[in-house]
Amino acid sequence: MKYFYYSGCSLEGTALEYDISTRAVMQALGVELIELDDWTCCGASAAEAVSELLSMVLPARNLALAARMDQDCDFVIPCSACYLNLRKVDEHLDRDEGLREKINAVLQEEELSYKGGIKSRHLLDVLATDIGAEMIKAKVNRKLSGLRIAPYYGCQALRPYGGYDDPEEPRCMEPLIEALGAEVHPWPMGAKCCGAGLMTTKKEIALELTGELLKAAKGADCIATVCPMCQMNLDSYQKKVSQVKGEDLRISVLYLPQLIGMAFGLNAEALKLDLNMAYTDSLRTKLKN
Amino acid sequence: MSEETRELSEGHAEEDLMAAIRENIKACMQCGTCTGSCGSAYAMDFTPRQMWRMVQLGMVDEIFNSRTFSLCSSCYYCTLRCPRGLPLTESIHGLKQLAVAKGVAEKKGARFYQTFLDTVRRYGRVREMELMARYFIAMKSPVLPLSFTPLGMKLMMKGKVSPEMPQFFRPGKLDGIFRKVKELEARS
Amino acid sequence: MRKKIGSALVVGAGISGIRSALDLAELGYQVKLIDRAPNLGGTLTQLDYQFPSDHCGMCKMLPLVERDSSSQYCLRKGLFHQNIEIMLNTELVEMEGEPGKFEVTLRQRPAVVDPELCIGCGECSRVCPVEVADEFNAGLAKRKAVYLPVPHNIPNNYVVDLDSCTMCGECEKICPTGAIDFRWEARSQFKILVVDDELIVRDSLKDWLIEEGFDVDTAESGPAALEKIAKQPYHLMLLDIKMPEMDGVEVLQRAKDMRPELPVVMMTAYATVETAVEAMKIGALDYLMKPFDPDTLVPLVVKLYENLERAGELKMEVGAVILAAGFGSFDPAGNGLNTYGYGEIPNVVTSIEFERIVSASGPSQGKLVRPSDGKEIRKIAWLQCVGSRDMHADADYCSSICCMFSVKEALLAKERSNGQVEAAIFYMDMRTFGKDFQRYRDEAEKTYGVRFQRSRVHSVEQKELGGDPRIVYTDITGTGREEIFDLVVLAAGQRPPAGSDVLAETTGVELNQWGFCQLKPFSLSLTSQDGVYVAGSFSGLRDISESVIQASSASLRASGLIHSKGGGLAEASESKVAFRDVSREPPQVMVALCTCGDTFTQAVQIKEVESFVSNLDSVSHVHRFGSICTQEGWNQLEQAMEASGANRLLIGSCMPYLYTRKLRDLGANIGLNPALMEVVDIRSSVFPGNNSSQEQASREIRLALSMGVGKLKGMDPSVSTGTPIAQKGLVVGGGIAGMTSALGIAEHGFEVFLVEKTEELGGNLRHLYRTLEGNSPQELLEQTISKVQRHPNIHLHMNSRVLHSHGRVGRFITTIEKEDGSGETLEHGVTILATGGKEATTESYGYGQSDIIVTQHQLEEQLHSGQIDPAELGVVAMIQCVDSREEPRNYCSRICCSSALKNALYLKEQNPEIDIYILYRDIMAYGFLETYYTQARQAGVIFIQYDVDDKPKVNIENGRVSAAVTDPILGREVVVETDLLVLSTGIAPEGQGKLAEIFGVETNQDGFFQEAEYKWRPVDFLREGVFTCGMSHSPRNITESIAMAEATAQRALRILASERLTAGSTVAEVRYSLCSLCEKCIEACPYGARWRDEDEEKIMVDELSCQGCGSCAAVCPNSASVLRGYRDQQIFSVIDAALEEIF
Amino acid sequence: MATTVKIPIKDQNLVSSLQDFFKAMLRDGGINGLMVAQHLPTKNSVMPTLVTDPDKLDTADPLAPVFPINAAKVVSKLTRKPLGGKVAVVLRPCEIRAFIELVKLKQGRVDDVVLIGMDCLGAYSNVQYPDFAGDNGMEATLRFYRNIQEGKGTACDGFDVSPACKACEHPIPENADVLIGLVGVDLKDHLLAKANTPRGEELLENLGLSSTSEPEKRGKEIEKLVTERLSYRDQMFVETSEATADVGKLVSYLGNCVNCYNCRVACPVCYCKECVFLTDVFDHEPSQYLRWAKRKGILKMPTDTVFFHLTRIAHMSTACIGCGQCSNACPNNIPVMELFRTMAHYTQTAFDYVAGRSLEDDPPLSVFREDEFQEVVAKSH
Repeated sequence: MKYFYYSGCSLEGTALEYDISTRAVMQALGVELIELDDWTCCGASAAEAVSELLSMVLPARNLALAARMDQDCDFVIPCSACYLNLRKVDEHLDRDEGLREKINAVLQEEELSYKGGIKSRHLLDVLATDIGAEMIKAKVNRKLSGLRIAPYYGCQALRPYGGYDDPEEPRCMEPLIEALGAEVHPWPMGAKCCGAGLMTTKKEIALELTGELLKAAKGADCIATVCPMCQMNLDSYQKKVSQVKGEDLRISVLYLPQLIGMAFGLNAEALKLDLNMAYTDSLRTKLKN
Repeated sequence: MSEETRELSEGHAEEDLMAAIRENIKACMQCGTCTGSCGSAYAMDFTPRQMWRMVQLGMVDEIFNSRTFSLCSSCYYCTLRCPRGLPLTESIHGLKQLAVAKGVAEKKGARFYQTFLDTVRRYGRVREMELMARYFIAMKSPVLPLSFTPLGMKLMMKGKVSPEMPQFFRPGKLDGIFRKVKELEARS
Repeated sequence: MRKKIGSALVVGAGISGIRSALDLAELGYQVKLIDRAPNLGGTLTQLDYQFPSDHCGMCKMLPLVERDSSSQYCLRKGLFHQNIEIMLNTELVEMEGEPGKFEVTLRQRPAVVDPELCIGCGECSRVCPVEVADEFNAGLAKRKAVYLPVPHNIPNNYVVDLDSCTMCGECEKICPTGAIDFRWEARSQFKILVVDDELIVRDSLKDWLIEEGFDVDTAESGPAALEKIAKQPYHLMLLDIKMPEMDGVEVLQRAKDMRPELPVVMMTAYATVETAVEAMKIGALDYLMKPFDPDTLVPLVVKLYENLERAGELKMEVGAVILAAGFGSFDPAGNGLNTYGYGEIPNVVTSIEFERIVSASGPSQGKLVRPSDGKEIRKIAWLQCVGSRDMHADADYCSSICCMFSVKEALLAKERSNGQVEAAIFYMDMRTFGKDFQRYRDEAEKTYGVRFQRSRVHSVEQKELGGDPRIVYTDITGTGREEIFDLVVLAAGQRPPAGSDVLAETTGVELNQWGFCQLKPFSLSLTSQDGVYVAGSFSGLRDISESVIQASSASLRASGLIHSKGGGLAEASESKVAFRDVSREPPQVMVALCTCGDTFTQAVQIKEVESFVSNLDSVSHVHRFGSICTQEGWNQLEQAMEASGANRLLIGSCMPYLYTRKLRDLGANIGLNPALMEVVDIRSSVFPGNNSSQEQASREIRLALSMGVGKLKGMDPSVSTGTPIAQKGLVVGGGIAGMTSALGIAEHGFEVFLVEKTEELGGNLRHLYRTLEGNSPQELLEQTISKVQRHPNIHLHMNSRVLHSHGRVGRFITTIEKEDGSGETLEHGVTILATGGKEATTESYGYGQSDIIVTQHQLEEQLHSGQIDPAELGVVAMIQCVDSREEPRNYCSRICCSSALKNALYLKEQNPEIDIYILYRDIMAYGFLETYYTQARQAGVIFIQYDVDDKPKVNIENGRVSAAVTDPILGREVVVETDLLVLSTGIAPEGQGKLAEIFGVETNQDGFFQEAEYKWRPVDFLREGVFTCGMSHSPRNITESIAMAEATAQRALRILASERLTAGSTVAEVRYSLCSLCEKCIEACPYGARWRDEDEEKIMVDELSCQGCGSCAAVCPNSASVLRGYRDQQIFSVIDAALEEIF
Repeated sequence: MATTVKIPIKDQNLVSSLQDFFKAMLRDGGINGLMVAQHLPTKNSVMPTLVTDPDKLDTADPLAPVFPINAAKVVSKLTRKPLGGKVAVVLRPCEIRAFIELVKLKQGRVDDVVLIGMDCLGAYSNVQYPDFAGDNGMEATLRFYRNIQEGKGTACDGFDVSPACKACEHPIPENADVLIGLVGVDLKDHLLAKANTPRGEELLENLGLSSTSEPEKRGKEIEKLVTERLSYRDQMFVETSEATADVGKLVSYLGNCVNCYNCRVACPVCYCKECVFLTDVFDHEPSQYLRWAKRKGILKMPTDTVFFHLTRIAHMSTACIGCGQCSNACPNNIPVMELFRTMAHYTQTAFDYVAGRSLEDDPPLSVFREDEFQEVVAKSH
């Protein structure tokens, strides 16, 4: 198995541990990740707020880079926003011939072109569908027994482009969590919104949404995430949210690959657990035992 | 903020964009599913359904006086659930674009987007710390950075952001692409 | 009665199929009625209550004349008609030939349980180890693999569901009558060739299959296998894919060349699944996945065997085919977007499941408790448009029936709980477009307190996991709300029936974009394939009333085809069987006891029973027969009866209902009226599990027999001769409905008088120029008029009106008057009233005060005449429901929304720059009309909903017209300055009252004709022989009027087709010497079959209208009114016989 | 407003004053005949008479406390078909109510009659009345009313009105065209005549009587009277229910029945031309009797006695107006009225029906309401 790997900007910065743990876990699973040296930002949510065409061109440029490499494989993308943007290109190309021409006219600036056809897949999709719980279970050598994990999917990993799971009631993370020897914290919030970029622009709303999530996660030892934006909203504002909600809502929030890595027996350094903002002592203790 | 990015957003023919949005949501039957699905609806002055109605009835001024579209977190629930299959989140983005173009977008949001894209244009990728710094400068607000200080400090302590600004590429990495986009959009 | 040749196939035995089959059978055609399911009745078997009566009433479809040819009990329990042969578990697999002469191939799934032998004791089900979800209870309960498909069927025999059966054989062992037969011995004739290169696979498969009784041969390679195949035929080949030398796919190809009919099943490992799928494309039947496990492999092979060998195939010739395949239901969990948590969240159910919850035959015996935890239900939400009007579910259509279905369910819940349940219906548009629907809805809201919440609910959540369902929704003002319910009912929309694509391919009919049967313009029954007609929801979901109409429309078309091909009604009369007149003989009863092999004699003291019976009064002969259910036994019985000279026959056996048809034949053979024969059940007393002692069983049997004798002894033996029929029809009204009716009758060779009051045919259709679907009404009109005018059987009476009519079904005498005052008297056997309706006029919204305020009708006229030029219009506003859907005209006119959509779309097409505003209450874009509503919005028409308590206000100033309306979404007033204001005033009745008086029929409170029964007899009047169609019955569009007209013609033909009509053997009569003329019986008669003859001073009974219900006999204090076959003396004898054994 | 007039009482003689009134009515009331009860020349019998000559009213006495038959039956005979004239009929409330039931059963028509009803204080039984009346019936009538006016009630000289009358809660003929009022009226001075219908007004308008209004105390006295009767009635219901509580008790309650069918003949609402019990339906085979006897070894003869009464209850209890003629007619003193009234009370209550109240009320069994008696017609399959 091999994939083009698009880490995206966040994974070079605030979500470094997501990047490193993803690579570590993929390596452990024998999955080859093909890097694109010249990749650029997908436009995040900013491009679409400014220019429709730009919001297509920025991700298309990366697809074009991959297309140039002439390898028969899909993209795997850990960041949900990047995933959405890359995938959007193909979804639109199929429907809109005019757009295809425009995009290519712009890409021509860099002597690139993209005709479509490279599948952009979310890391979660690849883990759940291609690799699967069986294969993961086979690599587990340090079961996360007694751990109760709340699977958090967020929005853009599921919507509007899903296909690999129910966009309202996603379940695909559950067999993976169980494969690690952990227990699934049943909650109805897996697909709810964390507030995303509103944390920057409309903080009070984002805090409200995050608060609801953290409240529902009570009883779990840890929330598993698959998106740097979700991770940041969930782990970095816990103090503030606790103040707003008037209760202690602190809880560990880890990237799913970090949890998988732990069960694979990878050490904390390999998974950059030290970079996590919310990796509570109680979880640490629990894991030690 | 660079002039180039600003021009980029002004390159649109505003009416075309508004017409496109109206076209998008023409088939709306006012069922209210979007509003019911929206996590931010409670904080909006007009609900999404009301806003689509206003689009239908051409109440442009009221739309851009409202803060409704700026509260969208792009969770795509409304798009997913709209029984008519209308591209609602996309249409919200359209309204955001229009607001930026009209210069009526709430300062905070619009500036953020433009700053962000400016970074992308220059460096190809985004470094959050640099972005923040540029954003605060663009907002010309001495107070705003303070509300992010705790996070910044935390991040810095974790070594996730460094005060230095490593250069991935030469500055002006995506100038060509941005220029071309602007050119094409002006034409349409 | 005339004997007709010709036969038809009806596919699907739901309401529509049964209606079509009965229609054709009543005309004398032989009908084959098939259904894929193991039971009759389709969806209706699951529904106990129909709105608006909240009762069932299905039996009202049964024949009203010539009743003896059909069963007369509950139709949900079963159906018998002498001209209908029912085949269940059967599918149409092939159709060849041409209209009028199709050769069809029917495949019946194997019946493991012989229905002739099954006595319904249930032992098999008791021992069956398999438990699966019960479809009848919509999965809310469990059933076994051998089970009763519908608990209330008669006869009710068990069936084996081979898909879940493990073939353990326990049921076969326990069955007391040997009705269950897996026919193991036949397996030895079934040769299986196992081809695999691995010895271990070959050997183990061989062992397993031989153990199951099959004949197994093996081959170790492809070439070896081919050699064997060349030598001798096999019934099945199990073929490995991966073999050296020659792989399975190649073997398959070659084998198929040699023996194309050989069924092949591929055996594959995981890696080669794709190859296996490929193999299926080139002719493999199926594939099996390695590694094998005997527990899964063996049943698979057995199932294949059952389907291959035991499925009976029947080829037959039919003149026409009616597809009544019904509908499927949207699976809320099935499309990957399970927003309602169906199947995930407990207590989220579908409408059908709810129907089972409230059903007395359902899992909770009708108690209003939750299936998940038995908790009492106190608060219910109905969510409308689940899988309808939803692009995500690929459904840009409305499912038409769910609105009323939910209202009905809400009322049922209210009733079941004495009003304690809180019922809320969440909807977008409440589509109350049918006759009386609006009042039903209003009553639900005002009288019973059902809450109507205009809001589309996007999803159902749980309060906590496993908790009560929670609904988050936005009310009309935009306020977000949250409510917890005990139960959420999803009004799941329609889908095409399962297998519809295959059926369409087999029969060559086209499907529409959503997979429903595509109809021809202006018809509800013509498909793209001549000779194949559609009835019921296969062409889009319909309520019962419309399905019944459509089914009759289909049967008229089918009959018309068969008739035109020379089958039909023109054949010579067949003399009716003359029964021996035994009225002067004393009753002599022959009692025939079936001993069911030996089982019966072992269980009771048969001698003692015999001697008891022979001592009964009037019993002349007693005979024992081994098994009269066999042909041989029956022949013996027939001979014995003939030899005995007895004039009554009592059979003691099992399953009395099985004998209806046999008794008729017996009667014909020996010339004895079958009414003088009776079958009583003497078998259930000795069923296994009944645990009754021999003495007790004997007593019960004596009781049954002596009651039977008692009844027979008092039976009136006189034979009815029938009433002569005037074989002509009268149609009043020359609009499209009247003309269609007249043509329907005329084309079957009968004369029709068509009376039209104006000088022109065509009625309202003359002023319609377009339909929403883009068809041309004028073309239709021209063609129809030309056919009517040219038809030799149609006698036109233009400028004429009906003055007077008397007489009754079979013979009416009607006087008509021409414009010049001259009169004419017409004699006819049936009457069809099709006088139409008219656009209502109004004084609302400034109508009449400005030239630019027009009705929809005027708009269409003026667009046609050029008086209105779309190019000159800037803004157009339309107001719907003008004076409608509120008292006094509290009904929906059904066509106004489509008219508005039609005219709006036309205006937009002519001039896209026009701003069009449609102010509406609920858009009645039912069925596939929804897509035009979508189109109108896409075209930019703006729809603004208004409330009846806050109607739009029209302002006229200086020739300018504006309409102000509160937009409920923005909560503020929107003022539309308009160049044209169009009012949808709806349809009003036109002169029905006078005609109703003349023909002795009823009108409803709105002045439209009142049908006998909205759902089951939608085109009949209570008065037999008078029918109604078109807008004189209720507002409806052209196509719907035509279908209804066809249905009336069908109903009329049923009467006209015979020279004489015979009443049933069970009819009421009056003993005049006792009658005090109190007329209670007239009031009591539900069929209007009685009247007082003032000249004779007698109460008269119309034998053809009388349905033998006995209400008159019950209400008559001194038995002056009696029911033939149920005289007091008879009943006394029966009671005496019963008491004799009990006390 | 209804016309109310005074019928003056001369010489303190109620009976002769009424006779004058009837004579005037027959002369000037626009009617062709008058049906009223009269003392017949035969000793002590009071029977309805159809009078066309005003001079033949000298023994008319509708107030006599006796009614040997319920006159509804004869009014029905008069009105089954067009009569060829208009007749006023003077009836007791129970007779009017019976007649209304018969009209509903198409056994009579109201077109040709004017119903004149009298406040009814009850009647003695057919057996007792001759003893009470002695030689002078009309004098006896005056005695009866004097007794009442003196506050001594209806019991007089050791006789009292029948149980049916004591239990009758309908003493006032509210549904008559013309009502002749006694209760709460100053009988020393006048009687009340009130026209309730146009037809009644027509009758009264030419008689030159002075108009008046109902005295205030009339309402109260009626209420008092009805209350007394209701309490008697309800006590009767309790006792009868107890006495017939099971099959055994019922059999002994009716034990003396000899199948004479007098009760049926006397019953005004039993309208069948021929009773089913006289038809071939009950013409049992002789051998049947033996079989019945065999069942328990003993068979009471005649058979079908209880069955007869039950059948009559089934047929007629919804129409029973409680006149008590059945008991009056019974030769063996079976309390038939008590049984019928009790059963009728239950059936009529069940259907929310009051027999004889109004022509507007449809008889219960001619109306089918889908929602009634759910406990009986429960929707199960």
